[in-house]
Amino acid sequence: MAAKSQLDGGTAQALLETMWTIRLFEERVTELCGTNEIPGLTHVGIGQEAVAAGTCSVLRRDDYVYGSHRCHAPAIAKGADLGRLMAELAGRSGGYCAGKGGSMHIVAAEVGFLSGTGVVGGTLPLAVGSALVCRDHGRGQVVMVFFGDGAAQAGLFHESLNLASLWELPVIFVCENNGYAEFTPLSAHTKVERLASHATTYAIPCRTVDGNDVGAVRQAAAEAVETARGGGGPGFLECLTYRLRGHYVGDPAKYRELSEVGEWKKKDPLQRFLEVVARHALLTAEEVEAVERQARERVEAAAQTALASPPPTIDQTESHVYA
Amino acid sequence: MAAKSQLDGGTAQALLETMWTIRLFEERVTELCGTNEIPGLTHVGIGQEAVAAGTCSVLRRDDYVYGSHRCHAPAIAKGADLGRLMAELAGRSGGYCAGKGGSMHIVAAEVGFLSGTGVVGGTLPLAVGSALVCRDHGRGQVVMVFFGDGAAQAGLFHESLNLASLWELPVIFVCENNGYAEFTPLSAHTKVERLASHATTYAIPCRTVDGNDVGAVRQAAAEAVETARGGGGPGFLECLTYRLRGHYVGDPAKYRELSEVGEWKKKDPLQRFLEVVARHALLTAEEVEAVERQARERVEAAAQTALASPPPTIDQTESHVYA
Amino acid sequence: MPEAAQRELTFLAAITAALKEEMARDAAVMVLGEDVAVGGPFGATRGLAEEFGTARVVNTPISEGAVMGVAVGAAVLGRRPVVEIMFIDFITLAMDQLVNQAAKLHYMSGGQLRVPLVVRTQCGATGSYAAQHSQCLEAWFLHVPGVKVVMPATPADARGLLKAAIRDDNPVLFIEQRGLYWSKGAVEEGEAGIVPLGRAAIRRGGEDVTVVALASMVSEALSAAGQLAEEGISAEVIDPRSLHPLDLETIAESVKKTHRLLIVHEAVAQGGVGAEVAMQAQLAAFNYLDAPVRRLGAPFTPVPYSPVLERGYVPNAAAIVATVQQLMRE
Amino acid sequence: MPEAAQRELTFLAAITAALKEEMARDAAVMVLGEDVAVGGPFGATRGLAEEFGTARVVNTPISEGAVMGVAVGAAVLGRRPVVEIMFIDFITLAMDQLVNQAAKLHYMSGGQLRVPLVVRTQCGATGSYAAQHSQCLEAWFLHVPGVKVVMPATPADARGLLKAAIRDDNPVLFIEQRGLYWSKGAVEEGEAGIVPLGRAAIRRGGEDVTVVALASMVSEALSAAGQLAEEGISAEVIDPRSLHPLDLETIAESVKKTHRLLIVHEAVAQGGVGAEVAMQAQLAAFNYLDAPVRRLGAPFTPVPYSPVLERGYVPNAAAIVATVQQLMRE
Ligand SMILES: Cc1ncc(C[n+]2csc(CCOP(=O)(O)OP(=O)(O)O)c2C)c(N)n1
Ligand SMILES: Cc1ncc(C[n+]2csc(CCOP(=O)(O)OP(=O)(O)O)c2C)c(N)n1
Ligand SMILES: [Mg+2]
Ligand SMILES: [Mg+2]
Repeated sequence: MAAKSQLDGGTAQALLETMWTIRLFEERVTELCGTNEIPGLTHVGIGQEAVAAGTCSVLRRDDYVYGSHRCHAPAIAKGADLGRLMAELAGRSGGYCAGKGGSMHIVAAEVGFLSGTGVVGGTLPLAVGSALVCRDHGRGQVVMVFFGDGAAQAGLFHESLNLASLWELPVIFVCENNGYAEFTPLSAHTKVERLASHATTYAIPCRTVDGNDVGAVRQAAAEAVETARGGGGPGFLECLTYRLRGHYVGDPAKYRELSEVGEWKKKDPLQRFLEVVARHALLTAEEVEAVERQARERVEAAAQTALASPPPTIDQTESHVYA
Repeated sequence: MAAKSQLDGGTAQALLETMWTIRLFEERVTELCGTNEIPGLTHVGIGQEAVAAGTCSVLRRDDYVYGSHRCHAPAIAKGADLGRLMAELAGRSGGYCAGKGGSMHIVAAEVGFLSGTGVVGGTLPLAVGSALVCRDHGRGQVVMVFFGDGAAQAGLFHESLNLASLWELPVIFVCENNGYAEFTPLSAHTKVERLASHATTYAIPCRTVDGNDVGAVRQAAAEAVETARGGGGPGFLECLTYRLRGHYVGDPAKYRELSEVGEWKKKDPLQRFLEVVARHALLTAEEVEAVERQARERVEAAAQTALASPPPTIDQTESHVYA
Repeated sequence: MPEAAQRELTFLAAITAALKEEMARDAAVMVLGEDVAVGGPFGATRGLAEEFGTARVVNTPISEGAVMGVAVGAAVLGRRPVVEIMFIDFITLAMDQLVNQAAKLHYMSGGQLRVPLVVRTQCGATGSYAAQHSQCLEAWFLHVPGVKVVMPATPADARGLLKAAIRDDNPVLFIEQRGLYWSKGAVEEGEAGIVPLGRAAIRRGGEDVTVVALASMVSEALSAAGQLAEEGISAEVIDPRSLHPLDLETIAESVKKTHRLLIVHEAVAQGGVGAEVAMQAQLAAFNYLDAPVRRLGAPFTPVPYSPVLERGYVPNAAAIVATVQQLMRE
Repeated sequence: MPEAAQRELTFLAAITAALKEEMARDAAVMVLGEDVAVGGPFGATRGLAEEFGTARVVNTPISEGAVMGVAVGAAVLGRRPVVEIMFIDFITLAMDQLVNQAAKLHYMSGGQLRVPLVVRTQCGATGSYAAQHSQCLEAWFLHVPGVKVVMPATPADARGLLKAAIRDDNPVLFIEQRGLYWSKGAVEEGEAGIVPLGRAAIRRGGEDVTVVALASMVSEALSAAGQLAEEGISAEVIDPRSLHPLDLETIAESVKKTHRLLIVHEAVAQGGVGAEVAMQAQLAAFNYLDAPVRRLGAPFTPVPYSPVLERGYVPNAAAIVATVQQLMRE
């Protein structure tokens, strides 16, 4: 855990808020999947909240973020409206994408969340391209892109790292290394144990951090973002984490030992951060409770907003094909 | 230069033969391009002969080789028939591919040259797949694949390295690093100066060698091949070399300083090897002369064979689409 | 000849059966793909690794491009790889290796190399998988000389065509429509059940109009034909099963009898297989046609996520009925 | 209005001119591709880096997939990238980013994002570039909602359509046929020369048969029309110029007049644009057709290397004449 000095009460509160919001949001999503209010292929990242919360906490509103297929967390951490997000997952007209995108294709342009992707690795080059524009804007904007350990075996990943390095672009690659791609462990996908070593090959400054330690994530992200903002080029963060649930909502995840899941439950990033907050008295018990309660209320309100939003009408099918 | 002890007279003669054959073959090809007897997009590797000659000299007949778009040299070094090769370049019916393939698509299956490619990086995964079969055959066969420095920025390159490493396959990646991809230097394509460092990331044993020193190339290849044959997995060889001619036959190559070309002319691998042969008295002057003369004769005979071969007939167009 | 044994199988189980049988029959057959050794996301390869080992049932990283190439490199040395591309949407990452290498190596080598390769993949808009997990892209591959394209509609054909595809000496793209996976049907066992590529099946005989339907559209067409029969319109339903080679003869014969043709597929109409079948059919039977050839496909849009939109997006029996009614008036 | 100035330009020079003009007009326009800053292999981008700097004329490594994605990521933030894919054969490496990202982002985002992107590439079998440097793949992209497809046949259209494509707010695939690069023609200057996407050009009026020809086939069709005129057959030659959107109206009007239609392209016939145009045209003008719609394309094979085979492979005026003669007898 980062030293207490790194975190003041305000920051702790913000991080806790984000983490609670993501956690409760995704638990609510899981419920709504169960009742078929949310259709489709939905990937939640319960257990991985510290990554999005920590990294995005150092971003400005005019920075940009791209996600993977597991993209609710970074969208929320970047400030997406929960109601419009939930409505999108429920395929409603009030969703960010008017019900046309869905869980893997969240776009919340108003807050700079530029998109998730259904294709593993698919947003990596987009992030590089957006970073090229940010560099030219000269306003210190940066782009952050999230992807899993499984994406690091895709050609697009390597091409994207090379381009970012070559052109010295303000893009931060955030690898959410949760040790699995679908049903198989990382060791079945590559002999490369530290995915950050790919960045080293391209001379991209990189750090591997405990991805369940929100303070550590935040600190590492802060360094990378500072470098990128200052024109120092790309950064790479490998966050070691774990998804406590299945690959998609509904996946019984029998391919993992219960003991393994149990070990990681003990490292639940939210619980760990709550302990840190208590240990260092960053917030009072009342404050902590209020954060959770408010998050719960906001998530519930979002669910209500979503379910109150009408589904799109058939005549919407053919709009937005061409601009 | 590898110590004299590494090379006996027989080996020296074989290496010299291969290098002279490649050099004279490609000079003849260049002439035939000039007179339009050879059409199309033809890439010669004059100045790079030591790479194919050195590496392939340690292969067995039942090993396999894949080339890049610049693939005459490895085909010759693997033992392809010069007449059928030249006939293919001239688009004749007697060519290896019956005139359907051309310079970038040489296949000489009888000697295990499995194909070049028009797509940069295109044969890398094929080599991995063939190595998978070799591994399962259990006869110690290996696969060697040639590619340029420009291919090392292609996604397929990285995916292929990862697969070879993961599955511990008997494939040797031979990077002909001639410092240019078409008209731009390597530095415009990547910040990675030593392409062999990509192999390091995947824990693939690698060596960067003077690619104009046929003895050094041979020795490094011998080590990699021995490891692969013994079940020790893939190898990677980065051969630093230079093409003394343009990117394709007809390219005036104005993008390079004359001084640079001049420097490399001094390092001409054939001349350097001739000096080594003389210095260490590996062959007599007569023997050396005979090698050149015979190579010249064989190339000339090949050209005659090629030009005597009739073009394919139109009714051949639709054969060999499906097996 | 003894009567062939039959089993009731789901489409998915029929796929698994075909893979098992061919792997048992021929040691050259192998399976590669993401998570195939643990059955894949839909269970199509379940049990194979246990039976044939992980040297023949190979899990791969998420590297569709190189994995396709690996299969090609194995095929030219005599293997018969069956590569799984989890969703056809991801074949976009392997187009170079499939189109430039697999499809062309036999030709470019003047016949020296063969590429006996099957690419299994699934497609279709169902379950709100959204725009990048729902496409139907079979039409692209009709335009790629060197590749064969197969799209079964029944469990029996799933097994029979997959076995034929595996034994074929060419790259065969074998497209499974996800919506069919849990449909059931009688499947003949043994060699008798093999379905040669290039032969259409007449699913229902009829006199007034020919409906050529692909994959999941076959059952929609059959239910449309049932409704149309009540109106006195007799529709013949043809399932081409393989798109290349295409059994034009069966289609043309039918059109010569019915004088009207509708082609139905889930893929967007524009640039789809319907256009190609229409082209060939009107050429073969122009003088018999009493009306223009019609086609029915998805609208020209990416696949929408929302269930409401998705349902409206995929052609169905009602749309087929309406189109046939229109066609009959022409 | 003053008469627009005209210059005689090669097709290539017209491309360069369009790029220069649009880059000068709009600072958002940028060019990316392999060796573009040194002009590229055919010189299409020559002089741009000198004029606009290497921040706007960006050399890229050999990473077609990621470079396509980079362009998309720049486009969504307001740039107007023109990406060069050196040979359309290599677009196979960028299909995911083009088809799954560029084409769908506007839709998937419910209109939040726009992707004003031009993909310039060249195609065609000429000069024995062989099977992986010669394909014509335009048909694939007609099947991709969200993408527009343009294929100019003249220097004037090369300039006029490229300018329109760059100003379009959608991904436009701009396909140049290599064989046309050194052909010359009059090119109007200024804004007047802009050619809106979706409007066909009637290259020669005629009464007896409509020939729709793409790109380099336009001049073949014109020379065929000349020969046919001597036999008393009057052929109308239509150049659709843009394939999506397609100017069906102009084609259908012509067919209603001539009652016969032939579509000619260099791409292999099966699964090609000809099928789609035929489908749409027979639907629009069925009652006017006196003969089946015919198409002429390359045979269903990879592109052969040998000049003899390559020459025989590409459709030409003689083949057009023969097909029209056949069509007139039907
Ligand atoms: C190109 C591509 N191949 C395969 C898939 C199917 N798929 C979806 S998620 C996934 C695993 C991704 O693993 P990782 O990148 O580690 O992300 P995680 O799911 O662990 O967050 C796979 C294989 C896909 N969506 N895209
Ligand atoms: C995928 C792909 N992109 C672009 C090209 C065009 N091209 C042909 S050779 C070449 C440069 C290759 O450089 P390198 O790999 O270093 O090989 P070299 O030519 O130096 O031998 C390029 C860009 C191609 N053939 N394939
Ligand atoms: Mg993972
Ligand atoms: Mg090079």
